[in-house]
Amino acid sequence: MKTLKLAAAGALALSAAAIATPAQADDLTLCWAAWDPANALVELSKEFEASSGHKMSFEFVPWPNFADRILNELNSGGKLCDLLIGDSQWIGGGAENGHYVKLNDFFDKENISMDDFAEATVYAYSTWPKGTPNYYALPAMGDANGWFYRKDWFARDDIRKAFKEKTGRELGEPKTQKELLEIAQFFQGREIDGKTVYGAAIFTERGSEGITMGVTGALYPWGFKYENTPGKYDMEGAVNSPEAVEALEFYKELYKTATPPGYTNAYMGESLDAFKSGQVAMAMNWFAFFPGLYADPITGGDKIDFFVNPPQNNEGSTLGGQGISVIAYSDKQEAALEYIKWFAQPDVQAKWWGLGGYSAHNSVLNDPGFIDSAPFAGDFLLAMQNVQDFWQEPAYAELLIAMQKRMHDYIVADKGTAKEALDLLVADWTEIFKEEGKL
Amino acid sequence: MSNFFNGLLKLRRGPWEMLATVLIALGVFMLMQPFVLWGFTYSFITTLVGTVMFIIVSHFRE
Amino acid sequence: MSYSVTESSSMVKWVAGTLVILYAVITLVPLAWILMTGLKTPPDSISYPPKVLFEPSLEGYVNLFTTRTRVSKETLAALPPPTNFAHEIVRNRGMVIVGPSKFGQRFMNSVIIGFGSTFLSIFLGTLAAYAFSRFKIPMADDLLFFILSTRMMPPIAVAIPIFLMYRNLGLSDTHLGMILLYTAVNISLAVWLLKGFIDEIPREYEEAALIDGYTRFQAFYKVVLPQAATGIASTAIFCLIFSWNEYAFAVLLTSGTAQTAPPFIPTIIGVGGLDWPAVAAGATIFLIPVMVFTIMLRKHLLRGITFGAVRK
Amino acid sequence: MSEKTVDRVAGATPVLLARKIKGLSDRAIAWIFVGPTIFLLLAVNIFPLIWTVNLSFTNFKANRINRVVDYVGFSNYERILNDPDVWLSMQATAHFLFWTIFFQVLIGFTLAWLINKKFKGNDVWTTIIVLPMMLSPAVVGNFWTFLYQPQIGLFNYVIGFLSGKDASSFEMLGSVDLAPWSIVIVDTWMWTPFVMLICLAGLRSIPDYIYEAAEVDRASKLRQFFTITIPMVLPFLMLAVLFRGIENFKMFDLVVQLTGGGPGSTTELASIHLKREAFEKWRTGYSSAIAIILFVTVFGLASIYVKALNKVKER
Repeated sequence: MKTLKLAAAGALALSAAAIATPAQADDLTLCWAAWDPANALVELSKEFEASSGHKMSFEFVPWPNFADRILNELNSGGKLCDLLIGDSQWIGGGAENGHYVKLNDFFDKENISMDDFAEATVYAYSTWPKGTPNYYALPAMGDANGWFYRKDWFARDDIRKAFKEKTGRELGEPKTQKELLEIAQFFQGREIDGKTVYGAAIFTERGSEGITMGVTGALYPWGFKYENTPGKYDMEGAVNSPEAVEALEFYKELYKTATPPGYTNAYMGESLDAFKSGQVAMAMNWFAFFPGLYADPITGGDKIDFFVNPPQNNEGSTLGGQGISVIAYSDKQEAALEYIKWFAQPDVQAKWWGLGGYSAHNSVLNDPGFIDSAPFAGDFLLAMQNVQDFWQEPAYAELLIAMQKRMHDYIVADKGTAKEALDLLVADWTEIFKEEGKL
Repeated sequence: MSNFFNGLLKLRRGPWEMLATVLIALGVFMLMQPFVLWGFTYSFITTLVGTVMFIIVSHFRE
Repeated sequence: MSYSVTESSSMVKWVAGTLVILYAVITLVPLAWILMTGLKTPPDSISYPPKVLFEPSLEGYVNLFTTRTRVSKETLAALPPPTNFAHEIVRNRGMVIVGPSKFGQRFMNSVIIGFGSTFLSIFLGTLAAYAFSRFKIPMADDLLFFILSTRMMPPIAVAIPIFLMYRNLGLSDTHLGMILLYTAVNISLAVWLLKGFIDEIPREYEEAALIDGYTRFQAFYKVVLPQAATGIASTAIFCLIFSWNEYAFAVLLTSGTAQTAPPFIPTIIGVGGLDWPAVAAGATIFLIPVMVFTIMLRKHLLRGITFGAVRK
Repeated sequence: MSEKTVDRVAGATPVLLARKIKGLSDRAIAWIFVGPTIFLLLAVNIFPLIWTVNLSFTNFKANRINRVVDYVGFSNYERILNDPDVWLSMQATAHFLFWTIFFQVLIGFTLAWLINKKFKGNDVWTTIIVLPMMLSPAVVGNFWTFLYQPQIGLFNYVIGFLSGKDASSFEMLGSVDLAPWSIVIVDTWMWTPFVMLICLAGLRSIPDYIYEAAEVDRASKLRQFFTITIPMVLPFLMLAVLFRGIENFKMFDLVVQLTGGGPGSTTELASIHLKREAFEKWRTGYSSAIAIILFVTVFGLASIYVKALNKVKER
């Protein structure tokens, strides 16, 4: 009898212990895209594993499939990810459909202030509805689309001379989009060291978001706006403005006259490949890749330099980057929040930047040594001052697919004119917002 | 040919199945032809009628 | 000397043989290229003109099974000497192995889901086929057509409600969910094929057994099953190949835990862009079992692809 | 039947089971055997299908669980059947269907006819030719994108070598004119063996005596080919064409891996369009209606297919 009681008490105590100990070791899964910064995060997270006792697992999905697979996972209520570093545009859907845990109370409790993070990143990665103090993510990775070029080629006397003869200008980092085109066209088909090289590697990918991210790099500097009045969804005359048409025609010309052959479906990977294999003089890509590019043994070091997306009518860069969110379907939210708390610490953020991640923490960005800490650090700060993002609406996926189709149809598949493409886009978007009940 | 109509009248399987098959084929053609949008619009109903007809008439006597 | 009008002259045979062999060789080139690319180094794999002769390397296979990270020259120099060839290959690229890749897990998923669904479809399919073959079932033809028609459904069309259903039942991204789904798709083939095989077993055997006092069940598993063993085996291989190769459901209904290899292999990435030797290595490992099965099945191939309608 | 044997057998089976089984009529056994299969198909195929029909009349979106769902009648169908984008995807499907079937029948039949000359070792080569069709379309399709690379791909190199053009002067997957053909080439490579096998079965089903009789009548070889070979193989060919038609009408994996529907929307086949609507735009109601349209079409073709199957079976 006594033993039975004892056993019962023991069982009770055991179950109580299981419930009452929040500090039990969990196995957390963090989902992100498979790219250089993700590897840096694995490295960084080892410290968290050591200090908290939780074990970190990672699910990194290649970029072309990232949105497809993770959004599918979220929409099916899956429990694969406890933490997600989700793309900036997903925040609307993540918040409204209840995929992400709202973090306000947690931030208040743990004294994490959003004022400690760069304003543009908080706006873009954390808030929904846009600009309100409702936070669904912590800025994890600041990013924008920028450019890099072959500094060694730009410095060669024979090339400089030929450029001067052709254009009457000195060869250097382009100050406007049109200069960029001119330089790209100059390099297109040129023989350098017995190899034919091409102008620029740009984004033309059809399947996910590639061509949209590329073409907005031209649209924003021309003054493209999504709406005439912010929040009104009145796109007629904004999306298809004469400036937008000009920018689109510009991007098509860049694609047709200054990219390597077979460059019909290229995104980050292809751009990196083209540059690293010495095929192109310039390339666009996300700042996230710049540490890796700079470290490249063949085309990195003193052979490479970086510049921010050149202005035309005004400054403007396409926003990349992500915030880190806790998934509402996870059973291990407590542990996941612990991770975010740890990640938000200034010294962890400093290490994050050191390992090749782009911290959005003011203590890192405002550090006097920041600009000199990497050859692209200054450009990064500059870019982040004038970033714009695509729609972050819950219907973002539909909006994006429509844009992908219209842009690829016009730029790569030669269908219709720039004006027609943008008109069709306005029609597509209007229909989507009507379905959403926002128009 | 008169055999065909005779078969139709007497609810025999052969000719009716033939008719349903033709309807389905026509519907599929209308669905995918590049000539008139009108054909595309009415393709589904044609295929549907053909398919339903096929299911029914396959129970007729030989 | 006997003369036959259907026997061709040796000249005709020679020409026909040459043409067929020529086609076979051309058709094999892409497959051979997969095999070869798996054994190239990444720079060799993307060289122009394409390299036919090259120094074989296991880098693709090493990359397939590991995740690696780039480290600085100093760190690399400070490391102890590599313990095996894999470490050596990776270090020569200025990287170190940090762990296994997801490929092993995805491959195991393919095995689990493939064999699980095959077993289930054969089990259910044999029972149903036996019943259709031996008993009078009302509207048997309609039922058989219904069973076959489920096989014809476009997977994407079915995937929408299944996605919703699985979400509600908590079956998304689970092995059980995928096994049930593949079983449902395979069972039509299993029933049709097995019915054909069982039809060929003379009824007299069972009738004799029944007279001997066997029950129906006993007659079924002691007499019919052994006779149908070859048919069941080849049907099983057909079911396995289908689940093995299936892509649409896998890509739409799974994301991590239960994802099979076909959606995974095309996403193996290297330093930038696709790591072609690793992709080819994965493809090789994945395709070879099916090639072996195809050769084993060659006598039943036609039967399998026509739902048992064409025997020869 | 002597009572002894029954007892003996009953003794050999567990008592409860034996009692149950003895009491079962053949009819009951039949239903027990067929039941699980029918149940599984009802649960995983028919129930979802009915659900799809229901969804196709709504404006439901699977990624917006909190939103109110309205019944919208036939308006999804109306929109689809008047949407030029859907129509274009159907035309892309038609192009793919027509040319794949054309080449596969042409090459497949020729191969079967050659193999039927029964040269030495023909069965070994037949097995080798069959290999591509048994492999995973997604994995193989993905690898073909490598072969089609303009600068490094084997396909471009070989074509460039044979035609004397620069290998990087054309882009199979990237150019609007060539992309529809690039998917036709891969599908033909993969599935010609299928048509070949079925044609071969057809050719082998022709009894020798028919040719012998024709020989007696002094019919020429050419005449024999058109009056005996072709008509006798035709039912088999029909079977192959219908089956390839159904399969390619719902083609997804191979083409998704090859072109992903691009460039622009030139190779966006019906299934790919459906996948975009359903799993990228998450318009569940609207895409359910597309699914039903595709399903009815396939179902109609399948009915004809089964009829053809039975006809061939009778041979």
